[in-house]
Amino acid sequence: MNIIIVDDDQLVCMSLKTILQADGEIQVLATGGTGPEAVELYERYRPDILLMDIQMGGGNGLDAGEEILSRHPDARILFLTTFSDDEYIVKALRIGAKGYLIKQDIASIAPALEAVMSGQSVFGSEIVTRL
Amino acid sequence: LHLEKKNVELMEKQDYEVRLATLDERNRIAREIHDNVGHLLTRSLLQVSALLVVHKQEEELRDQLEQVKNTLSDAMDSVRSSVHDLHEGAMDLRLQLERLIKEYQFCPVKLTYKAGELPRELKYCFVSIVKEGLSNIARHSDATQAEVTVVEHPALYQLIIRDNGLQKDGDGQELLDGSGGIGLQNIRDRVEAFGGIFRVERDNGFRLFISVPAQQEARKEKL
Amino acid sequence: LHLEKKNVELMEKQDYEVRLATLDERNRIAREIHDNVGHLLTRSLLQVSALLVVHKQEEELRDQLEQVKNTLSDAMDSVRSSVHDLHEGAMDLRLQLERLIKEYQFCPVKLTYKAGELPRELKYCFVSIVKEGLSNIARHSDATQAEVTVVEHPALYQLIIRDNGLQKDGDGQELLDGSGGIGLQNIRDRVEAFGGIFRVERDNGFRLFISVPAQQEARKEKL
Ligand SMILES: Nc1ncnc2c1ncn2[C@@H]1O[C@H](COP(=O)(O)OP(=O)(O)OP(=O)(O)O)[C@@H](O)[C@H]1O
Ligand SMILES: Nc1ncnc2c1ncn2[C@@H]1O[C@H](COP(=O)(O)OP(=O)(O)OP(=O)(O)O)[C@@H](O)[C@H]1O
Ligand SMILES: [K+]
Ligand SMILES: [Mg+2]
Ligand SMILES: [Mg+2]
Ligand SMILES: [Mg+2]
Repeated sequence: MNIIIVDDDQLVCMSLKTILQADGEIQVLATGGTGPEAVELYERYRPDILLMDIQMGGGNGLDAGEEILSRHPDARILFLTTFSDDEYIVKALRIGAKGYLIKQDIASIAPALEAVMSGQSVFGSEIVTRL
Repeated sequence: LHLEKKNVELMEKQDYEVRLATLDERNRIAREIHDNVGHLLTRSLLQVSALLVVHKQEEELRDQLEQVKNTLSDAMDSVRSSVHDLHEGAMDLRLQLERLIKEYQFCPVKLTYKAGELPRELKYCFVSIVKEGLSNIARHSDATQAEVTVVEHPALYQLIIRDNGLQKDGDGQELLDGSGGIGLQNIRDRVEAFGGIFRVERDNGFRLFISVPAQQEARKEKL
Repeated sequence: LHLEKKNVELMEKQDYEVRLATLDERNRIAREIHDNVGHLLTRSLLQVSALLVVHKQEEELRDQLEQVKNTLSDAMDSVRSSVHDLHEGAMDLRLQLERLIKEYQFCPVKLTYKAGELPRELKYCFVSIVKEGLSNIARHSDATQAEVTVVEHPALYQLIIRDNGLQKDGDGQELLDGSGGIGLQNIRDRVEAFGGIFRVERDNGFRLFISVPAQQEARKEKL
């Protein structure tokens, strides 16, 4: 599965990349640090899934997510957040994202990506079948 | 006499301002810790996890990294729970109601608050209900005076919102057939989710009676 | 006269109490965070430092551990600065004014803020004055627009509050004979305590001009 990671913290991007590529199932095509970069990288690589930080300096991830979804309604976007009480989570779901992940719950990231590939949604550590 | 009254007012205001300042400060710090420390802890957790992946064959190093990771997870839990506590304490029902009333400009509202600390969920519920109640008064009545009462009884909490106005619009039918809107229906739903009772009365003004059993409410808290 | 003096005292006390409450709350949280999160952060820092010593020959691992350590140091700094640093800056005047204006519902208020950091005492003084000014506009005028301006000049600070309304009550006499209330008198007393000047103008709306010499104010700070 091919993914792109966008987070304004470079160290978070690199760490996630190392962790996710470990088992050989997942290929990280590129990483970026801003919303506009996310849009650009999505157009260039058309990944299976875009993993994107919600809160980024210089424009949050929601605007980028909305733009991508307006051009590619079936884009699979999963948001990353530090805490489950992030006030933007509800908005993230409303714009048509496949869900969100708590960055700290590292073990749940790979299964979540699998679930999203098979058409399900992910709310934190919960995997939900979309109606 | 005027000045004497002024003094009393000033003192009440002082009380209010002091509590407000305390809560603001608490919220400010909570937000800062939450955002900044939370972010850095998350980053370090990911860094250590990445190291774990790379060095998964080196048993000793791996064990030590696991330990660091556990410490960081605990720190993260600690951030979450202290921030949570801060938020929890930050919701002072009486203060929130005082603020709503102070900012309400349609008519004077008298607040009677005779309750200790309410469960968190219920506090948020009561605040929403009061908001809707006051907004209804401004929109639908010509009241010159309103009253909000919160009372704690041994086995239940009560919230009453009343005004002394006449209905400006409609003929009351909209209350029976639900054509009025969803404000009151929302109140009913919320109250019933707490196993409580909601009643509307019209007679020299509009009255909303809400009572929520303390027991039921505790059950809800566990969810 | 006695009561009037008492009012001024009360107001000064209020400012003081508010600051005290803020500091108390900050200290309480500081202690809590320090004891909980700080402890865990310190432990993880020690764990990583120990790993660094053991693996000092392995360049790549060492670099990565250094990075983790830097993140943890930053987190520790962040905890510390959230709770300490702010002794002076705690009160952000512009922010406070923005909030007052946001919560003000009577009419739109334009804020012009062209000043750096004001001395602490003066910030509290300006906030109180703006509160009274806005409350007067809501009570005594039919203004549709108001403006609050804070400007720092080389030797003085200026605060101007103006509106575009007509006076709803009274005929202006109450301003001359002081029968109106004590709001404006309180402003005058506060401003004069800073060696400043307070002037009221009425002409297409009501205007309050306050200027406080930077010098004088500094003298006051030392008390
Ligand atoms: N304080 C009040 N005085 C007089 N009539 C009221 C009062 N509160 C509500 N009503 C009547 O009850 C009706 C239902 O109120 P409800 O809050 O459910 O709907 P609404 O306010 O009309 O619309 P919304 O969905 O925006 O709340 C109102 O339309 C109004 O006719
Ligand atoms: N923005 C304004 N527009 C028109 N008139 C005003 C305005 N502000 C004050 N006044 C007039 O000046 C008088 C004095 O104001 P002051 O704040 O001292 O007293 P007050 O508001 O009447 O009572 P309080 O003691 O509660 O402040 C008011 O009574 C009012 O007549
Ligand atoms: K705040
Ligand atoms: Mg971010
Ligand atoms: Mg309504
Ligand atoms: Mg006044």
